Amino acid sequence: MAGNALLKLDDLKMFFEIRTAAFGKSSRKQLKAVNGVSFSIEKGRTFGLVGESGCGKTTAGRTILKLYKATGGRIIYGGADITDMNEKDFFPYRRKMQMIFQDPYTSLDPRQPVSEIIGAPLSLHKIVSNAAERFERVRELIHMVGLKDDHINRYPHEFSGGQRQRIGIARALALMPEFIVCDEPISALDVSIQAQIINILEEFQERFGFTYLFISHDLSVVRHISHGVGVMYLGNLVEAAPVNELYGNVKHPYTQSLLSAVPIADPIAAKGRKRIILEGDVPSPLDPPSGCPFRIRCRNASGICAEENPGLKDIGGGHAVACHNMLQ
Amino acid sequence: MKKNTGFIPDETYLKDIDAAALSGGLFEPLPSEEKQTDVINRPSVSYWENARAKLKADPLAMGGFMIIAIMIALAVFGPMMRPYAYDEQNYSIANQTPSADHWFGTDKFGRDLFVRVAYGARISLTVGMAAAAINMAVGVIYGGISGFVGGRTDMLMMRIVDIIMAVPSLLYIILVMVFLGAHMHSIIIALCFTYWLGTARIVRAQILSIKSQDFVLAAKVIGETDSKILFRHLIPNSMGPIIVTVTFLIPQAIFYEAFLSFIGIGIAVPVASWGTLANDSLSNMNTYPHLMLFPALAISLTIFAFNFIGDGLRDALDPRLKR
Amino acid sequence: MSGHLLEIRNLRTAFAIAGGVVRAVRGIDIFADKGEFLGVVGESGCGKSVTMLSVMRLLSENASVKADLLSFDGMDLLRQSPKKMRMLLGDKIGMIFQDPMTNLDPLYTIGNQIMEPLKLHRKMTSREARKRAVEMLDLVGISSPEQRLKQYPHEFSGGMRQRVMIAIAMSCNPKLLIADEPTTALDVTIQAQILELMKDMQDKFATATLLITHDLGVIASTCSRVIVMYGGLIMESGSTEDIFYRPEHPYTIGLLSSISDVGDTGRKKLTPIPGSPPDLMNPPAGCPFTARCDSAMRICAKARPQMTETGPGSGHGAACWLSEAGAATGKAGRG
Amino acid sequence: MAKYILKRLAAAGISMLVLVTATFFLMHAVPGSPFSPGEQRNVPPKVLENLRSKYGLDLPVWKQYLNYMDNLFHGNLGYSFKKLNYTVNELITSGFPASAVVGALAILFALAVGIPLGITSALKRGGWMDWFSMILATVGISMPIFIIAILLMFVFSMKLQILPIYGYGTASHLVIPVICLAFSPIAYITRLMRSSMLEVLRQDYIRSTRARGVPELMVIAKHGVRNSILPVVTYIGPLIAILLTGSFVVERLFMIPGIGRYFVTAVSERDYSVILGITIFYGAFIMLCTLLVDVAYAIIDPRVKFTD
Repeated sequence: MAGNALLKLDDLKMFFEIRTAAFGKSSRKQLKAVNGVSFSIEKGRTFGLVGESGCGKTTAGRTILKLYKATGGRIIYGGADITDMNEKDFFPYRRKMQMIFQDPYTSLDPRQPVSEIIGAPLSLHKIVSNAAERFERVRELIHMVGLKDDHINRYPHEFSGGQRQRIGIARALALMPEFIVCDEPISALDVSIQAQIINILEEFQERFGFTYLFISHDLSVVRHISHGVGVMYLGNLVEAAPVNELYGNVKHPYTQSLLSAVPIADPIAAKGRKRIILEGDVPSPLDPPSGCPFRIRCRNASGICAEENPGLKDIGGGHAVACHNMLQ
Repeated sequence: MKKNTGFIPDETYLKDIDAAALSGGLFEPLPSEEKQTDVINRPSVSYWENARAKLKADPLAMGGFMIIAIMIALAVFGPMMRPYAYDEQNYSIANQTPSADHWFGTDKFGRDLFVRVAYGARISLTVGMAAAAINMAVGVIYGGISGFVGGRTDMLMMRIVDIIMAVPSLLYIILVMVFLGAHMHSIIIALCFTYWLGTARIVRAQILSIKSQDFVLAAKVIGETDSKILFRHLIPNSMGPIIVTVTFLIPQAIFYEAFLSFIGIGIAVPVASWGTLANDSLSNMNTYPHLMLFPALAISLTIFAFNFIGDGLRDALDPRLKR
Repeated sequence: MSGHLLEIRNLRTAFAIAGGVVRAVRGIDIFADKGEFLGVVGESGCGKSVTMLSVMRLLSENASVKADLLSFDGMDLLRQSPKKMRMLLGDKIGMIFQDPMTNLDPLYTIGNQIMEPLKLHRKMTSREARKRAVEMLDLVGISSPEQRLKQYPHEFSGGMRQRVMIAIAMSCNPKLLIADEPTTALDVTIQAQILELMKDMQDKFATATLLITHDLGVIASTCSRVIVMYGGLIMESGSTEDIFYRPEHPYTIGLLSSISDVGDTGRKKLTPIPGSPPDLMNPPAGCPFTARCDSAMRICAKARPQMTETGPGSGHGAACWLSEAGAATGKAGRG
Repeated sequence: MAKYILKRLAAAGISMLVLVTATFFLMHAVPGSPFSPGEQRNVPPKVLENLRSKYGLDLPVWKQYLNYMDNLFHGNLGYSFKKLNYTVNELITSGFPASAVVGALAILFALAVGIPLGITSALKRGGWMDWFSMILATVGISMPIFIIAILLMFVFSMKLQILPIYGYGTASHLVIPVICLAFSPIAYITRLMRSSMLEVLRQDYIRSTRARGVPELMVIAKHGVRNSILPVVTYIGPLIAILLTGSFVVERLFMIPGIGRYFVTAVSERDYSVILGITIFYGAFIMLCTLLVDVAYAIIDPRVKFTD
């Protein structure tokens, strides 16, 4: 996975201070949303980050875009360390690094028409010099995502979920970035609409050479769209590999059970398949287990698992696993 | 399902087309121009246009606006319409019932009640609007800073609000009135002491909830600065609830003025306020109920009207827009 | 009346809302047999949940429900008094809903809520009901059930609450279990647990299960028969194999080719269905899928096709003018 | 639990300190001290001087403040400046019973009327009951209490003459004051209960409960009412403050020998020590009530847990 990495995370940590809002006593706790995550993404590639809710994948995406201030570790973008850059120095990077959000209903300002939502980044980064140019560019952009001229002056609430998500994509596209964090861009949409969005994303990658960090809980979609995949559990990256290696040669017991739990739309294959059903729930990230975060639900857990966090180790072929007793 | 049968007519549709029609090219492919998808037929409306339309369609709110317009007219032109001054005493015409000369009758000093009620409207509306305006300004700035800055500043600022709010605001108002004496401006100042607390809390809650929405993150991602986010996103989105809150502040202020004047620590005689007029009428209410009627009607109608406007605005400015 | 456990004929449900009428269900026929696992699949707003709520009379007052026949277990539901209808619910018909976080009353203990239908339908004493409640919690895999009975919903995780919901629904041993998107709000690993539990319950109690979902993957791994809905109508129905391997309706075909499969390798291009679903406030006159259909014909925009079986007694049918036209021209050709 | 209450008491202590300090200095900053020659023209200056030294008014303000705080900690609110033989404590103890009886009856009456009215109007939404209670609620919110009081007095005491005009002592004396005091709280509670009930009826667990075949009456009574009453419980705190406002009018108008009447008299007579004392008493009393209400809420709602 080395080579010309556009983005490189080195032991990224993002902890939140939580004041538990219990009646009476307020106690401070650290929520280790992202607890030492390292991976890199090559230019023009898609890295899929999967995991269940609360595993820290969204936080990781937001920390990369400096929406949160990283607690520790380094974020290297295009060779430059952007971790501690102030907002002013980071401004040129804003143009290169964009984001597509999960919820098409809250990610567009309800008081602004489409022309303003898509036009704002154009003016802000001085991509257009006057109003006419700006209008022309907005029109081009909404055509690119399959909307019509008639939609330019409408407000977000007049659109369906799929259409709104396309507006969100057009906003990210406006700056012609190099890198886009796609934070669960399809999970709020209906199945028939999901494919529309996936296709748009893929088409733009081919046309403009975009690099994606694709965050999702849907392992099928991630397999479809990604070149490399990382699996997160309780703030830790437990397994990372090129896509076919990960799906074809699973090493971590969590990835294995996650994969076997995905429902597949093929009745015969579904019946023939052996499912590994995990016991219990994900522990609270406020109170994670000692050692390996997965050990409580792991069938292979042994004494050492409670003592130390295995940490991600390269096992060759770009495949890295964090497990003391990895699968054979 | 008997209950609702007939209430909604059934949909009518063609299930079969008769065989003769089959030859008419019905099984030709449908050209893509005739496929209507992704088309929005409804006219485009912004939030504010939508709110205005909803408000116009609300008869109670419109009625409220009319009453307020009448009250404002009464306050501005009322005293000029009659040839009497509000404090002009004339014992020969004391305690008259309404007549052509004295539309609302006269009080025990022979002062014209219509003129006095009109003067009362001046005081009440001034107090209401001034107190609401000042408190909105203070509340929006305080709450806005607290919510926007967040962190320790927010905690400290809200602690202060909690401490003041733990005591009923009436106590503070009365204390300030005792300190400043019975004047109109002291009522406004007294109200300003504690009145903005509620507004500040609402504004803060609004800002916090909007701040957590994804479109604010999206604005950060494209590189908008904090002040730009505040003016382009946070303020426009929290305007609705702020307007509603302020609308409800006006009748409350009018109530407090009347209340303080009624218990004798608001506006001092001979200046006429609706509260003092009501208080004056008490002594011979049994014989001259009209002295009570007009000021009472004026206060109640005004507060009513503002409440109706507030309710209408709340519905019209509901952020949950219909899709 | 009919040999089916549940039979619905020509069900139409409409809602009066500000600004018009939403026709959520526009004339559908569904049946379910004893002990079968039936899936109803469709996207949001297709009318799949409204269908079941209509039959159970659980809709709000602005709904109008009409049908030619509604029967359950030999009873004509159209003629039942509200009281009789109520006595069926929770006893012979159990229901589970989508969001386990909001479907339990936060102010009462889990025990209280499990015992409620038992006391009501089975006339059990508190002691009997508690015993049964403990059994049920144990059955759905909740450890130390005696203590858990005394806890409140907020002390349970999402997956655990959905288990509790299943325990409540199954406590009176119903003949039909209706599960409305029971796993949509849950994580994949928890979803697998719940589906496993539902299959387990069906084996144990021989309950007919009607699973409403938008997820074809969930259908494939659980159901034996599937109904595909779109725009308030049934597009296609048949055995799970028929639907997944021999789909007839362009909508079903489109749906299947727009999903990516975890078993697929590499980037094969997905084929999305263009456009958006119809607005049921103003539903199209003909087939609701016309505007998004590649093979749409002029007639599709004008008249609604009827459900046509692929072969006599095949149990697999589609409501599409292509199928009807095929049948018609086929006949014409032969004649 | 104990820790929570202690914490709340500490917070209340801070609020009280602010109130006492603000009130004290405000009252001492008012031009013209109570025993200055300007105020008491017919009393010889020598006597005034004696009085001032008796009440400690000749000391510097900060010393007076410390003395006052010292007394306050011993539960002593000092002497009235106008009713010279009374202590503020005596005034409060003599006024409290009447105020408490009228106030408590008003709260009970408001809850007893407002809750059922809110429930029925939510259940029969759009029906005539809903219409009626919404009009009542708007009237109750819009009509100032003194107007309601005068109206009721005019109709029932003067015209119909079935109830006494004013006074305190028998049950019939209480009818109009209690109705007056409860009027606007009824309006608030009705509105609150209605909207909260409508909100609860939309919740998933209500549909779930119906889907279990639970009879509608039980759905409403067991699940609906208990959930929707929670906001009403939180309203009881502010309600007490609203009653305070009302009590000033009602006690004055109907000659009820309560604290409110003493307070209004003290305000108009500028009896600073009484104003100060009663303000402190009100503040402490209301904060105590709010605390009790919050504790009660936590007992009703299992989601709220005390951590200690």
